[in-house]
Amino acid sequence: MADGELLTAELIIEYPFSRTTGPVIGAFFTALREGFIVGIKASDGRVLVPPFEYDPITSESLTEMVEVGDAGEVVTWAWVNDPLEGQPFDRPFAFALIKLDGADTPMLHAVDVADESAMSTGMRVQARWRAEREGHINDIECFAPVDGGAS
Amino acid sequence: MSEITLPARLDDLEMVKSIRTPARLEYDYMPGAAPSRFLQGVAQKRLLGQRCPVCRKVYVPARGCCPTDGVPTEEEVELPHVGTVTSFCVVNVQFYGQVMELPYVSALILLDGSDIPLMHLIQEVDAREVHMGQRVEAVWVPDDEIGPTLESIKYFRPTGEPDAAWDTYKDNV
Amino acid sequence: MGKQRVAIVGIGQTHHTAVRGDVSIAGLVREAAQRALDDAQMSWADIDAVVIGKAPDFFEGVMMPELYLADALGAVGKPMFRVHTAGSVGGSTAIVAQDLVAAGIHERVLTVAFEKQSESEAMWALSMKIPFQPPMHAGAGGYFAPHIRGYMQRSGAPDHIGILVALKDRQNALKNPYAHLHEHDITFDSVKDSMMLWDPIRYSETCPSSDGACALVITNEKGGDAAAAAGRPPAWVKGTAFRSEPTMFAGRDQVNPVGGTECARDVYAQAGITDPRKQIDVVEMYVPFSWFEPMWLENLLFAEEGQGWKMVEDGATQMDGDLPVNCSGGVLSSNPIGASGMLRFGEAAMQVRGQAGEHQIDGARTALGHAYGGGSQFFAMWIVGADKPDS
Amino acid sequence: MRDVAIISLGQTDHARERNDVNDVEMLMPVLADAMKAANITKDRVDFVCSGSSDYLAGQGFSFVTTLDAFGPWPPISESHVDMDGAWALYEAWVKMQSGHADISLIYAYGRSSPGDIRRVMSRQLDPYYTAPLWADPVSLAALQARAGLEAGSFTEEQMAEVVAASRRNAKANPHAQLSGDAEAKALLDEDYFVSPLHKHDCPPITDGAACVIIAAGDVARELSDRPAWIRGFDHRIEPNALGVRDLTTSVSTRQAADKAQVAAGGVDVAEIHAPFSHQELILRDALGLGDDVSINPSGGALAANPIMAAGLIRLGEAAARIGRGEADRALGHATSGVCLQQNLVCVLEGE
Repeated sequence: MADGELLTAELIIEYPFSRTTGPVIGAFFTALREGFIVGIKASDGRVLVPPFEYDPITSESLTEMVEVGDAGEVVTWAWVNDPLEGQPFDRPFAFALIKLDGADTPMLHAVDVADESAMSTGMRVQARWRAEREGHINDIECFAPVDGGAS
Repeated sequence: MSEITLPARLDDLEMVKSIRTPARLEYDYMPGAAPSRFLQGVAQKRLLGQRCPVCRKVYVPARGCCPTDGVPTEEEVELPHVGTVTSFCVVNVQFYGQVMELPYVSALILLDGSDIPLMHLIQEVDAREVHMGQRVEAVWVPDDEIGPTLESIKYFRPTGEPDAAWDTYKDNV
Repeated sequence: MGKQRVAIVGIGQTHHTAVRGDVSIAGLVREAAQRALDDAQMSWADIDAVVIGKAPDFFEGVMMPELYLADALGAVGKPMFRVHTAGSVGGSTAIVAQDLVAAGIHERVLTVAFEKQSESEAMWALSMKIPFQPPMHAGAGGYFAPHIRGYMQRSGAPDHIGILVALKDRQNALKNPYAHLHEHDITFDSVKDSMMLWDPIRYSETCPSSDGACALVITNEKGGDAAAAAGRPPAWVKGTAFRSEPTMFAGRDQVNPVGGTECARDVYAQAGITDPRKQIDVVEMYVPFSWFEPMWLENLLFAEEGQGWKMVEDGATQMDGDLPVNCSGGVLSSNPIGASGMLRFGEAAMQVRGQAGEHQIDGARTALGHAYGGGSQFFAMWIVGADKPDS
Repeated sequence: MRDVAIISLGQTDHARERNDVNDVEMLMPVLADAMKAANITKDRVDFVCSGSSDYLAGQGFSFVTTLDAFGPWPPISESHVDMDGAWALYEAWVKMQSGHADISLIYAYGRSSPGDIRRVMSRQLDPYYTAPLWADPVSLAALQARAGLEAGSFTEEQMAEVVAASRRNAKANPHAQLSGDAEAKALLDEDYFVSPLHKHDCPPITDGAACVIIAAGDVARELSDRPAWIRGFDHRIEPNALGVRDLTTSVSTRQAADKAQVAAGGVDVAEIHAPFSHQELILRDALGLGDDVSINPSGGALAANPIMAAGLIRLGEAAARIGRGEADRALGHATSGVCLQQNLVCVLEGE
C-alpha cells in the first residue's frame, strides 16, 4: 500500500442549541421582539446594555430594568472586509461597540455602511429593526448611521 | 431569586423564555499517521496491528502509541479476521443519529493474535444466542464499497467453531 | 508552610431536573453558589478564588464557559480556574479547590460544578460521529453494558442485584428534595419490568439526564473552627486522591480497574483508614448504572472481589445497613454530569455535618465521596470527617 | 511557600498544519524531549496535569486518549484543565505546595488548523448576546486596538515594531513558525486585514504542543544545573463583557503582577503571551516593564500560537533563559479569553 498517505475527512459539529434565558436576558429579548431596547441598573447606578444578570463589580444580582434609546454613538469599531459565515452580513461591514442613549456601557453589534471611510468613532447610529422579530439579538438587523448625525 | 422590576412597556407581554442559537462548525479531521496506515489496510481488507517494543502487546486498530508505555509502536502485525466475543450488550434503544434495526448486539471482539478487543456488531444470529467466548468472523461489505473505515466490516458473525476457553480471553473481560 | 487543615463550611445545590427552563446557564450555577455561600454565612466579597468544573463544553455549546460565568460567580478580580476530567470532574474540581486551601494559598475558596444538559442532548454530545471510527453503536450504556456482563460472569451475581440497587437509590431519592427523580410508585417489579435498553441494563437502572449544579465553600482551619464555634460544624477533609489510567490497553480490567483501587488505598491511607467497611460510616458513590454499586464496593475494598453483590443482597448498603451507599439517591436519581461528582463529595460532607435532613445517617462521622469518569479510568475521591484530622 | 522550579521544556516545531500526526503522535516526542532534558523517566513523575480544549479538537473528551502519550500505567495522579497549559502548571504547582508531589509533568496542545479557528473561537463568547452574532476574536481584538489607538495608548508604528521584533527574535528560535527580517515601515504598508489590524498583527494559525517539567527543592537541584525557581505566581479574571471593561488597559494583569511581586526586583526577560501586537503593548504597560527588559526573545505568540499551549510555552521559555544563565529574574505571562479577559503572571529566579 502507499506509505505515508494521510487520511482526512470532514467532521461536522452541529446542534440547534435551545437556550433558556432566565428573566433578565428574557426581558431584553422580549423588548427586542417588541422593537425597543432595555438595560439594567448596576450597583454604581450605571445603566448596562445589554443587561447583565450580575453586577460586573460587586457580583450582586441586578434587578432594575430600564428602557434606553435605540440610537447611540460608536465607541470603537472594526472593519470586517471578509465576513465569516454566520456574521450579520456577507458583505463588508463594521463590528462596533455602540453606547445607546441612556446607557452607560456599549453593546456589540454590526454597523452597515458602504465602506470603511463612512465609519468613525463617535458617529451616531440607530438600530435597523427586522420586520419579523422573534426575541433574538438578530431582531436588530444592524445599526446604521443617523442622517445628519454628528460624526 | 430577587424580583426583577421591568419598564412599563414590558408589562403584560408574554416574556421570551428561550432562544434558538444553532451552531455548525466544520473541521478537517485527521486521524494521524498510524491510524491512516491502519485504515488504508482496511481498504485492502487487511487488519494491521502494531506491537509495542516494550510490553510486546499487539494493538489493533494500530494507534501509533502504546497506551501503557507511552512509546511509539512501529512493528506491524497482520491479524486474521476471526476472533472471540469477550463481552457484549444487546441494544434495544434508539438514539440520536442511529440507524440500526432493534434489537442488535454490540460486542467486544478479541481478534486472534491481538491483545485488545475492538467494538463491533454481531449479526446473522439471534441476539439471545450471542455469548461470551463465541467465535466470530468479519463479514465485509461488497468490494466496491470497501474504504478506509472500520465500517468496511459490515459486522461479525459466528463461525460455528467451539467456544474459546475462558482462560484465553479472561484478561480482556 | 506545609499542609493546612481544610474544612467544608458551605454546601449548596440546585433542584435537579430535566429542564431548568426558568434560568440561564449563569442563573443555574449562581443558584447553587448562592446557597453554598448562604450556608457558609459568607458574601461574594469573602471569597478569595473560584474553581469551576464541568464536562464537555459541547453539552451547552459554549467553549470555556467559565469566561462567561466569571461575573455570576463573583470571580472578577480573583483567580478563577476551570477543571475538566470527564465524569469525575465534579470530584476533581473539589480536590483542586481544597488544594488551594491546603497549600495555604487561599483562605476561602468557592467551587462550583454544573451541567445544563437541556441546552443540547446528552446522547448527541456523547455519541458524535468521528470519521473513520466505528460509530458508538449504543451510547454510554452500550459502552458500559459489556463490563457489567463481565462482572456478572466473573462474580456469579444474580440478575436481580441491579434491580435492588436501582430500587434503593430511587427510594432514597424520595428523602432528598433536590433529587431529579421522585418515583413514589417504584417497586422491585416496576424496575424489573422496565425496558431492557442495553441488555443487561434496564431503563430504570440508568441515570437520568439533568440540569443542575453543586457548590462548596472550602476554608482553612480558622474558617472551620469559626463555623464550628458558631454552631455550624464543618466537614474536615481527611484525604484526597486522583488516579487515571488509559481508556484501553491490553489486559485492562475494566470491571475492577486498578486505578480505582489505588486511588482508594491512597485516600484511605491519608485518612488513617485500615478497615474501610468498619471505619467509613456512609458512602456517596458514582453509580450511573445500578450494577456499578457492587462493582465499586469491590473496587473500593469494601468487599472481597466477587462478593460486592452480596452486600447489596444483604441490604448492607441500605440506609439502615452497616454501610449506607447513596442516601441522596445518587447519580441514578440526579445526573447533571459535570456536577455529579461534586454532588457525591458534597453529600458526603453533608452527612458528617449532620445536615442531610431526611436522608441523614445518624451519627455519621466519616464519609467517602467517590467519582469516576471516562471509560472507568479517571477517579477522584475524598474522605471527610466530623472530627478535625490530627495533621 | 515550598520551593518549586521549572526544570525543562519540550515543544514541537510549530507549523501551520500538522496533519501528519494525531494529538498522541504529536505529543509523544514532546514529552520525551522534556523528560530527557530533565534526566528523568516517567516513573519519577508524581503528578501530571494537562491543558487543552475540546472545541479546538472538535471532539468531546478529546484529552482522554491524549493521555496515552504519557503512558499512564501503572495508574497516575493526574488532572486536566480546559485552559491554557499555564494554568495546568499552576494547578501542579499548587499540588506540590501541599507536599503531594516532588516532580510534575505538564503538557498542553492545540490545533488551529482543522476548523475555521475564528468561528470556533467565537463559541467562547457569551451565548446569548454575542456568540449568535458570530463575532470572532480577530474582530474583537481590532475593536480593542482601535480603542487603544484612539485613546493614544499606543500607535500603529509601535504595533508594527512589536511584529518586526517578534520576527527578528524568532530567527534564533528553531521552534518558531514565523521569523525573518521585517521592517516596521514595510509592514505598515500592507493592507488591513480587519482594520485597524493587519494580518501580521494577528497570531499565526498554528498546530503545536509543549511540555514543562517542574520539581521541588533538592529534587530540582539534583535534576537541573540551574533551576528556574517560581517566586511569584498569580492569575486574575475580569468581567466577560467587552462593554464593561476598559479595553485599553489590562486590569487583571496588573492585579496578578502585583500579587506575583513583579515589581519587587528587576526583570531581565519577559515572555508575554500577546496573541495580537497591540496586546503586547497593553501588557508591557500593565506589567510595568521598562525599555531595559528583553521582551519575547522567543518571538512570542506572534511567531507561533499553538492555542492552549502558547501560554505554557511562555513560562517554559522564560525559565529556559534562566536555565541557560542568560537571565537571573524572568517573567512568564499567559492570557485567556477574548481581549485579555484572564491573565496569569509567573516570576522566576535563578540562584
